[in-house]
Amino acid sequence: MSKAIESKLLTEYYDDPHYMSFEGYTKRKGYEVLKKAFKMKPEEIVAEVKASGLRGRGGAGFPTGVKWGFLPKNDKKRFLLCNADEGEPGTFKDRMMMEKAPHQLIEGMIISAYAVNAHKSYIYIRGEYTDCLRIVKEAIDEAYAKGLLGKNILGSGFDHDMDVYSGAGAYICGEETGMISSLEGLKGQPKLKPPFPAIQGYLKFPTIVNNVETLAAVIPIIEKGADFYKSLGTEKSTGTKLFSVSGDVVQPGNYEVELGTPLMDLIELCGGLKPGRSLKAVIPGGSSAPVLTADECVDATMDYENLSAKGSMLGSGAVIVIDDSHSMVDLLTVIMHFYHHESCGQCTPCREGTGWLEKLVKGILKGSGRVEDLDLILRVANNMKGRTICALSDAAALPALSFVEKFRLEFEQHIRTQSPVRERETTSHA
Amino acid sequence: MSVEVKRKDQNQSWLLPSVLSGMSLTFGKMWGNLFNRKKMPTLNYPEEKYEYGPRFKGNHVLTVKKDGSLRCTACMLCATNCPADCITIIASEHDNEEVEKFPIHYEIDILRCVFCGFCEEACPVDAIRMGPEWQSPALNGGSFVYDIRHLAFRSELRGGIESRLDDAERHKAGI
Amino acid sequence: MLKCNINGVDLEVPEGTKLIEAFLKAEQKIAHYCWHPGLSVAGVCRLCMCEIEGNPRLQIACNTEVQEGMVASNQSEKVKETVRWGMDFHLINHPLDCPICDQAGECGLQEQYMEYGQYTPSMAHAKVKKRKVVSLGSKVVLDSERCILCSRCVRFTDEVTKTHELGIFNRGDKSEIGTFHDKPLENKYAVNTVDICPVGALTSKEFRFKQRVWYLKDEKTVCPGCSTGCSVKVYHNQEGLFRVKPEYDAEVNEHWMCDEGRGVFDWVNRQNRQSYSVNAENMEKPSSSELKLILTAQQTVEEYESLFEYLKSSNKKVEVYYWKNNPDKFDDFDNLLIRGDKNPNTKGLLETAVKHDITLNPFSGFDGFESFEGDIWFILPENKAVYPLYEQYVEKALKLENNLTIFAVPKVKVDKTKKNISILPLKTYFEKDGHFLNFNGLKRQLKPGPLQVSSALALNEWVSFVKSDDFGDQVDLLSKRKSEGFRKKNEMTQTGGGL
Amino acid sequence: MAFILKDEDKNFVLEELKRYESKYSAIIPSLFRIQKKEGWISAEAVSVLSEVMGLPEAHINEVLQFYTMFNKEPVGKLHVQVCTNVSCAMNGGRELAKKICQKYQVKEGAVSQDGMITVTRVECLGACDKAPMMQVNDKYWEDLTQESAIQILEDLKQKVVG
Repeated sequence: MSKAIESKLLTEYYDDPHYMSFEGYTKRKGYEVLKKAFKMKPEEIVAEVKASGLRGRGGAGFPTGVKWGFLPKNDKKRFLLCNADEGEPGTFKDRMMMEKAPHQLIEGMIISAYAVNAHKSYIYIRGEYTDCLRIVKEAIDEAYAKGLLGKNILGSGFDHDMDVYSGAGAYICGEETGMISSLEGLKGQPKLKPPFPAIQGYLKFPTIVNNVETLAAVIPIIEKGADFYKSLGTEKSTGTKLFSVSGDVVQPGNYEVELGTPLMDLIELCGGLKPGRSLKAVIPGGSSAPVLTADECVDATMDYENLSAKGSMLGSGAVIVIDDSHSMVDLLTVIMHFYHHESCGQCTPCREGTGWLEKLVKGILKGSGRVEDLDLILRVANNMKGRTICALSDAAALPALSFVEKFRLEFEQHIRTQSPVRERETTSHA
Repeated sequence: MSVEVKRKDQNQSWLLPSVLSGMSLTFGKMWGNLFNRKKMPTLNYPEEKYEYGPRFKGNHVLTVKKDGSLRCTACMLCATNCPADCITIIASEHDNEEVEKFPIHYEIDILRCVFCGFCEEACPVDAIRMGPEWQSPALNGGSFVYDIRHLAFRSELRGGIESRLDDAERHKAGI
Repeated sequence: MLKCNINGVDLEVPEGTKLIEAFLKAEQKIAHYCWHPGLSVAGVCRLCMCEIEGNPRLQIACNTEVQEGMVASNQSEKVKETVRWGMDFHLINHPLDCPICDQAGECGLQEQYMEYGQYTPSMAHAKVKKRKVVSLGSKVVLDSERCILCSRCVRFTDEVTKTHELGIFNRGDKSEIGTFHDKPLENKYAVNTVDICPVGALTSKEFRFKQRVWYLKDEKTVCPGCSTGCSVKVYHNQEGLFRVKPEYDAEVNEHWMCDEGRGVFDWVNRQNRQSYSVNAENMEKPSSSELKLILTAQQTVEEYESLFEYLKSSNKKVEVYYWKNNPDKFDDFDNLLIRGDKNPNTKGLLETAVKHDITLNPFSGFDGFESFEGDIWFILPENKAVYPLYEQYVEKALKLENNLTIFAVPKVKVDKTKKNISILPLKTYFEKDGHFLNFNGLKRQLKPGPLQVSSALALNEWVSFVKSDDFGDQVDLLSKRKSEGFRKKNEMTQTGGGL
Repeated sequence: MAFILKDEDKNFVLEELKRYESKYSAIIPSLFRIQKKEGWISAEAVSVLSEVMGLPEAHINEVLQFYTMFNKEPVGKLHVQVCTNVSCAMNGGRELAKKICQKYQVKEGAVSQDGMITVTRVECLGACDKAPMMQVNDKYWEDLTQESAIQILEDLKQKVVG
């Protein structure tokens, strides 16, 4: 097994503490790519991004160039929104990117805005990230002062305004239409699709919503060309990706590696498991991604295709490593509590189902569960999946399904030891 | 179709033996009852009253909660279900929001009642039961219409019926 | 027009039709709560699931527009299973207090559970507790536990009345409908939220606990509350009338009606009615050749026709006075439904008068009547509440020495020794045949419902009596007509069930 | 206690109303501003805000109730939010929350008797690599142990008192 190395495309200069300032950023070739982009036609940039195979880094993995192509082909007002409402448990890459390189994000956004011909953009940052809010706001002011935002940027004739907007604590605002609702000053409840945001989004204007990392990744694509970007990663999952590794590893943190890197190598890169522990499971893409058992981890590679073939997903790239010291029942309770707490309450299956799942799992944890409850969890989760406006009910259902299916023995064991009386009752019925 | 006619035999044409055997039974019982009153199957009604089994379905009883308020929620299912149309309820808003609705007026016209027990069965909160009482004499027509005062607060009733039911106790007992 | 196929039924629908409308048009059953034809699409109850050919995922029919050649169905086992679970999700936190709930009998949950229920409940955990019996204002009561958060009421106050009193607060399964504490639900259309509430979460304070809905029959009629003339349903039984609800009418009121109009049942009930005639024989006596007639625009066109015909043919010197409610606010309009003209048939009266060449003099009291010796006919409005000067004028009229005939729906208290006054009970809009013309001339037909006051007649019937020779006998007969007995019949057992 | 919106805050709200394409977008920033000044957002504040902004109260209340970062009840001077989501839970976030509650004798979500501390459990704050962590008012404190967390809180308390 070859040891993975970090391929720092976005995070190359993150060690430089001055990189976050305008001077530090321009010293490291900052805003050079923007000048190059302005010499290209917007359509060429879209074509380049499309050709690079860049996929959304926020969670869904939708090809960015294709998304941009959905915009109506006219000159009507449109918006670019940057989704920095990073709420997926286990994810902390956007926070680092904004804190360490706000100008990188701004540059990426100007290029993208130029490509989709949007004259106004918002960066929606989750409210808890007060530092990010301050840093990005200052960086935007700086950019305005240097003529990188506002009217006629760098003499290109392109006008662009940028603003930050603070969320206020709702996981669901990380969903693109939920974020649009929140930005419109409503509750952050996702909107019905169709119409899709690219047709009718923010205030019914065509809107493109992209993740921080996606927008930043546009820079190397324009700088080095789509072919170079494609040369990284696998055939269908191109480029590099930041993985937020947390949990039971020696050095948790953000690691930028090529897509397609074996999962075990990534864990190795983080210093491996804590001494004396063995791997039990890995959640490869944030808490909403189905869990992988230790056996499945062996040949898992971190790209969209391999993980979806394993029934999981790459998601936001939050790798939560779980060793044998943790109870899966306990962890599922934490996850179910999270989704119950964060369900926006709009669609019935999610509103009621998340609460129900939490009650069931909590019951098992507390010792009032029964073996039948495991089947009930599966049935409830299966009937929440794909039945709602947004993917939150899927996000709640998938971990429940995967935990119970893959660690059923452990769950049954837990029920037996915690509630032996009930267990006898149920078996006697059978 | 043919009918077979049985001829009377000799013994049957004698009446006296049968008369005598009947008389002996009658007088046997008479003496038996006179000297052994305890075994007598009849009662000296109305001084003595017969107590029926707990399943007897006589006059209605409205059950009450522990605090003395009616269990009835005035859902009118009994009135709806009543084939004799003898129940009249007027509902009202209760101050306690947990109770929400209660009857301010509940009448049963006992003369219309056919004692089918559908009201008891329809009741979702066990508020009406058919009790052990079976006599319903009265002096005028109006007295046959039983109101809440007559139907509820019947703790003196015997015969296996409970007229005071508490939810907490019932839950504990697994009902 | 687009061709589509719904559950095997071919039909054509106009462009922009939602799939759920196509389902309903094809008379196919489809479960739904949040969708309402008069409101925007929320798509939150997730029950109107259907399969569309070429789409692997189940789609909600309320947010899908019909496309040319679309083939949709909700008959497959997959859809049915989904809908069953959808129902279950609605019910896991719903209290089963149907016996207390006023909506029982016309509840969306009850109805749809029969069709799509799971019947074996698997929820064994404690339900979420929420607020009960919350007063949202002077007209509506909320029970949060019963609420299924379909958001119809919120959308109603946002989109139709634009008063924005209601909101859904909190999130997840703690979400609750509510008002902001110092701004209750007080608008002129508030009770519509009760109508559109598919469950018993919102109930009307006025109707609450008065009757169980299965004791009521409904009758389609026209609201006589103002010149808009909304189509309504009046709910009644042998005990009288209990409530009014709007009926869909695309040309007039669509799905809504005002709260004022919901009070129009009250004066029909017999306790508020003039239920017998007084000195009816006066009508028979040879009377003066002069006649002054005071009327309002609350009668039907048919009544005006026969009245005016009679006046024309009677060779009397007739003067007709037209009494308007609040003449200064007569042309008000709130841009939704409520009009200042509180008479259902102003247009009808004016048109009939023109047709019969009758001059309508404005009526403003009995000031010019002192010197007048002839007969007076005074047709009182049935909806007296909208005539601010009603009491005053009636009082004045009763003091007149003329031969006075009052046609009245409301009770008129009269000194029986006064032989010059006769009072004839009139039928209300609910009891008579005929039609109204609303403010823009739309004809709306009334259907005669059960008679509440047996001796009441419509104006045209009285007129035909007056014309006939044996008026006295007729009135005698009429007064002997017994009021129909009204013992509460048990509709359910009588019809053999059928919830 | 009547709520009064100071002129500077009012100007801020009016500025925010102009800043975004939709008036409604100004609700969240305005609520944040009030929370910063008052510590929490009362019903009176919503009424006042509704009047200033010309938006329905019910709508502002909807937004207020939806987002968890708005305090609908008064909180202590130090609002300690301990992350108890997966990564933190695996590293003792829940025990940390319990420990802090114990130490300051305060129930979760309530204000301690001296008005100093409110402890709430929150969902992922995006610092999973440095779990367990807590956010005290606006500031993140990462890589905690039970002892270090208490030490930090003691120091902060001293600072507030001083």
